[in-house]
Amino acid sequence: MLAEALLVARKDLRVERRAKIALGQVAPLALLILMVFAFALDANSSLLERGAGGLYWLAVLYGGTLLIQRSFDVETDDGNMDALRMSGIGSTSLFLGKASALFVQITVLELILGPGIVLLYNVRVVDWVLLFAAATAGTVAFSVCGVLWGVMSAGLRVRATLLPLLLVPVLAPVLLAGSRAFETALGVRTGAGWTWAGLMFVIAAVHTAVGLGAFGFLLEEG
Amino acid sequence: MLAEALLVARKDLRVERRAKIALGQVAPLALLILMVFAFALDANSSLLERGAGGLYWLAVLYGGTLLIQRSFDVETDDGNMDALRMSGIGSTSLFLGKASALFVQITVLELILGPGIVLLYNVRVVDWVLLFAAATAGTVAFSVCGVLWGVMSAGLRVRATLLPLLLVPVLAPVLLAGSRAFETALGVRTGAGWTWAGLMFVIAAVHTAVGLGAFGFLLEEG
Amino acid sequence: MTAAANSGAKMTATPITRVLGVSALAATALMAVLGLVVSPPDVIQGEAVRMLYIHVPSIWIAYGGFALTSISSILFLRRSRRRPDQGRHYDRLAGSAAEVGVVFTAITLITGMLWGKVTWGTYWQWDARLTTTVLLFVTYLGYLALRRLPAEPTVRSRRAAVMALISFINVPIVHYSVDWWRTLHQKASLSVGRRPEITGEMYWTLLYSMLAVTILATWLIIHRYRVIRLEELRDEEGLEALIASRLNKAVGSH
Amino acid sequence: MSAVVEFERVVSIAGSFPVLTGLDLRVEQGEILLVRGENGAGKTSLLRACAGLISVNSGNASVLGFDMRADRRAPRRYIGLLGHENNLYRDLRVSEHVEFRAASVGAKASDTAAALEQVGFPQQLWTVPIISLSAGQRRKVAIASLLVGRPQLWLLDEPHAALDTESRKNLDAILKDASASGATIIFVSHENPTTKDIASRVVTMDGGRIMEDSGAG
Amino acid sequence: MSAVVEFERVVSIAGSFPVLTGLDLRVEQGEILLVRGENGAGKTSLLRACAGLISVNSGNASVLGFDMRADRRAPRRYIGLLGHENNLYRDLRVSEHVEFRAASVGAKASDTAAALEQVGFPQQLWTVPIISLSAGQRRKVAIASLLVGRPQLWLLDEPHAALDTESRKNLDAILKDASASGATIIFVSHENPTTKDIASRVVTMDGGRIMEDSGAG
Ligand code: HEM
Ligand SMILES: Nc1ncnc2c1ncn2[C@@H]1O[C@H](COP(=O)(O)OP(=O)(O)OP(=O)(O)O)[C@@H](O)[C@H]1O
Ligand SMILES: Nc1ncnc2c1ncn2[C@@H]1O[C@H](COP(=O)(O)OP(=O)(O)OP(=O)(O)O)[C@@H](O)[C@H]1O
Ligand SMILES: [Mg+2]
Ligand SMILES: [Mg+2]
Repeated sequence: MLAEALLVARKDLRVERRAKIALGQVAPLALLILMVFAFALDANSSLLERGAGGLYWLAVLYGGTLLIQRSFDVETDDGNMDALRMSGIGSTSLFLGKASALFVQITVLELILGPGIVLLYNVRVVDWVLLFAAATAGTVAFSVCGVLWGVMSAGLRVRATLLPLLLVPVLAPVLLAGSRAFETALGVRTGAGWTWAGLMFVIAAVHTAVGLGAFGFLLEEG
Repeated sequence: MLAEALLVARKDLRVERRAKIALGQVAPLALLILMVFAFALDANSSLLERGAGGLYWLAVLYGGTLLIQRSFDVETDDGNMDALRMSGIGSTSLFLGKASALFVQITVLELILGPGIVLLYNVRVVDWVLLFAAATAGTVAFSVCGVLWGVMSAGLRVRATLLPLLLVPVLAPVLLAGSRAFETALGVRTGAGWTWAGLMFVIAAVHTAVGLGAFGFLLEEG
Repeated sequence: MTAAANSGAKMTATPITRVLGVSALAATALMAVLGLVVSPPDVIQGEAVRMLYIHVPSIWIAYGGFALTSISSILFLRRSRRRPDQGRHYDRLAGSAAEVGVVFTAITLITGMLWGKVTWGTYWQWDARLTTTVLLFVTYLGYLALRRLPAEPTVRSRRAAVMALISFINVPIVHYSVDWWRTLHQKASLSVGRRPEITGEMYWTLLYSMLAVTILATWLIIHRYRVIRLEELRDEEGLEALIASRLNKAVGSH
Repeated sequence: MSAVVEFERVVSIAGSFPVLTGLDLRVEQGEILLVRGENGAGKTSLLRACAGLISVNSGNASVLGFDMRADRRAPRRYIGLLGHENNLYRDLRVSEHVEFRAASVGAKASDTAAALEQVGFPQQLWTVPIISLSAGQRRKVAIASLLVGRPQLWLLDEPHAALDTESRKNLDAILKDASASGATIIFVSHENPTTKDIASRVVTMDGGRIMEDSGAG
Repeated sequence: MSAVVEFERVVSIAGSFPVLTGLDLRVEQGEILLVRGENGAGKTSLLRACAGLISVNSGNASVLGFDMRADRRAPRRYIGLLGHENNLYRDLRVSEHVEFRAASVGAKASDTAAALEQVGFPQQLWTVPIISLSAGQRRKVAIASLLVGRPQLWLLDEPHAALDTESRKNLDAILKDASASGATIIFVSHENPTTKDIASRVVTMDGGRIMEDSGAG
């Protein structure tokens, strides 16, 4: 099962590498988003500094949604979903495989966004452990939910808009918790950072459980 | 020429209606985006109120990109772009037609976002004329740039990520100007609102001119 | 086929639902009288408290609707596991209950916002109760969007059922949000343990509104169910005709 | 129950349209069954029902001994399906793609080369991204992707489409081979005179069921 | 310069691959030219070069009297192209789609019904969304979408693929008709015995150029 999951993850990452996505496009896009926020929120005010934690997660949400979209565009293209259904790969492996590939890609995205935020918005990290814990939990939650809702909207028309519509309400609490945790980690708010990070872990765990249970079921057609 | 443009616009809007897009999906999505911003920026701080103008344009940018994406997904699907190239429809009509269809859709999006911002972010409009002028100029700029860069990325792989990558830098100035103009219109900033709105009109005009000139050229492949 | 069509035409209004409809109307009217005239203004909130009699029952009905959606979804999933053509009535029920739930959530949101304008001075506060309520609202809007997409009915129903189950998590969160987070939103004025400001009339009016809205919602759900069913029946009648015409044509040509 | 495919009065509904309207079919091991019929007759739907990709709404259906109404996913890994589409990851290179398909059905990655050679796919194109292949070349990659899995039941929807004359002959030989070593083949084709030769039996569909059957070959 | 297509030593490069390698071809008005050749020979590329969809890197090319190196868009509206893909808007209904295509080449919307009837598309499916059609039915919609434009030059890439026996005959009749009323037809097919009949001339491609030519019919 793990071998199969690895197979799927490797395939996904290879497709992305060939298409030169993560580094070539999503990374510059992420930086762009940071700049756009600066434009929207009037760069010279203190808004940016105080909102940095939230803007980080907004940018991850945006970039992550694109990566998730892409991950399922590849599968629905040319009827590939059929081949996936017909292959011997178990649905658990498929779920874990696609989620891990997304995890890797979203991590790359965050590795670019993080320093970007620090440099562009002029913030200082005061609690590295909290920062990493929250980032990890958030990334897991994003990948897992991404696969779950990606397959939910796969093969349906108008996925370009349907996927965000379904995904964002589920990820909104992650974004909220992540923003508050980051604000604590960045020192612009005192207090319950770890509670928020803990909430993120709970959300990630719940969605993983739901995903493992329901993925095979959702994969089926008619 | 106008008849042809109308033909294209009608076709686009009909496809969207059949796929039940605009109201069923983009509208709730717009609402969601507003919520997500509130989450990210810690709702009870004054960030939201002061940033409302910018957040409006960020939301339009996001929703608009999805609509633009969709508008060209339809064209690249099943090699449709070839048929478009081969048809007798002049590239000017094609450009104007697709841009008008987008204009209508983005307007619908804004008509939902606008009251949403007013209610949720607790802002008051102090200059309606400026608001409408800026909104109109921005919508034109978004539709026009959308078609221009949509066709630029059409038929290329990984459009899901390429389109925003190309589009966002071009629209960033519109977003910047729109945010400042709206801040004036919403009374959180005094001053150069009309200058910014004027800039938006200039940008819209420039891109329309470029689009009319270059669209036929960009439509071509190999 | 005409018989089916006739019974179909009747089906949105059987005697029982007509009675239900009339009583919903009467109950709502009485509720208005009780709420607007009989019950006294609140000591603190004044006349605005009358909003309470729609605001609170609506959300409870919405909770009920979403619960019904979840239960029907579970039943649908169990039934359709072996036989994809079975359990369609559970799917229809899930859909109609969610629609009614969304409508009543919207009513709570609207009354809440009006009330907020009166008592807090703004339509909206980013308070945990309010925020979770609107999140609940959009989540179920997404659910309805998924249901409305043009797709294979079995695929769509199954995905919608899974989504309904996941979405229900939001309901307890909305309910307990006032306990979990410090909120602006009222909980003291009406919490079960102590209710100093609530008088007997207010209490009974609230209970009565509850009943009236329940009747109204039941009637709406039954109606929506039947409309959806009629839509499907229309398809199915077409289906029988199609099978027949497919075979006729096929046999005829050989 | 030795039949590979056993369908009795199978009804299958897509949307609100009956794509199969009470179809009876029994296919024994080793047969090469040609399914004919006009456009919209339900041929693709039949293949998809055999693969368990569309549900059977009434009637009895078993494939490779598995009851399709109980668990339609069970027989899938013994089945190779080639639809109208090629199911290719366009961004991958040819060999990468076939290797992935091989690994995902549990075959050895080393079978890739053998399969690509067998379908006559030119070696200099093995490292080319699939997106730059011609229509026929893609079809060959798709066939090779099936071949690596050594399926017991082949379901082929117009497998000859887009292939050149030589590749068609080659494909026919592959199918004959597979059938000789015990696999069962059901394929759809509109090209009557040419493709009838390799079929051991021909059925004609119309209106979602089988109207003519040449009988076991 | 009365030839409809006149290619001289045409070289065309896609990516870094020469898809046409010095191709010579002259097609006169009213001809029905069958282009054969193995997979990857460059047939699709030839058709796309005729339509002006890929650029000519060297050599001389003129189509319908227009110089393709000067303005390759000029002849397009007199050309009907049917590629491997069908170019259909899947969310539209059949009649809506054909009407749009008709309007977009300046034909009357009322020609829609005639075209759909001519290709033998069943009337009860006219209001069905294209996404629920079978492969062959889609192909027919694509052909009808061409037909409404009454092109002077038809470029057809395996037009028979996915069509059933009767529709093939029907298509052949349509092509004969069109050619009789002055249109020129270039089509690709791998089904030699059947399709050779309607061709007035057959050329064989290999490696991006024409290797055999049966001569003017
Ligand atoms: C848009 C704004 C509002 C929303 C979305 C909202 C939402 C809700 C919800 C979901 C409940 C039901 C809680 C439960 O029992 O699970 C509720 C109850 C209630 N709301 Fe609101 N509300 C809003 C504004 C207000 C305002 C402005 C007031 C009055 C100042 C108010 C007073 C109450 C009261 C008294 C209850 C009953 C509390 C209880 O018995 O637990 N609400 N509201
Ligand atoms: N979701 C759907 N809704 C309505 N009709 C459908 C749907 N799916 C398929 N059909 C109809 O079912 C019929 C059978 O389709 P199928 O694809 O099985 O035909 P086929 O025999 O493979 O045809 P072809 O030779 O053209 O490939 C077609 O008439 C098609 O229009
Ligand atoms: N962008 C590209 N990069 C590299 N090679 C390409 C590219 N486009 C096409 N080719 C190659 O050009 C050759 C000719 O392709 P073309 O599609 O014209 O062939 P064809 O004769 O239509 O084949 P088929 O019968 O399979 O449809 C193929 O070998 C293909 O691999
Ligand atoms: Mg078919
Ligand atoms: Mg070709």
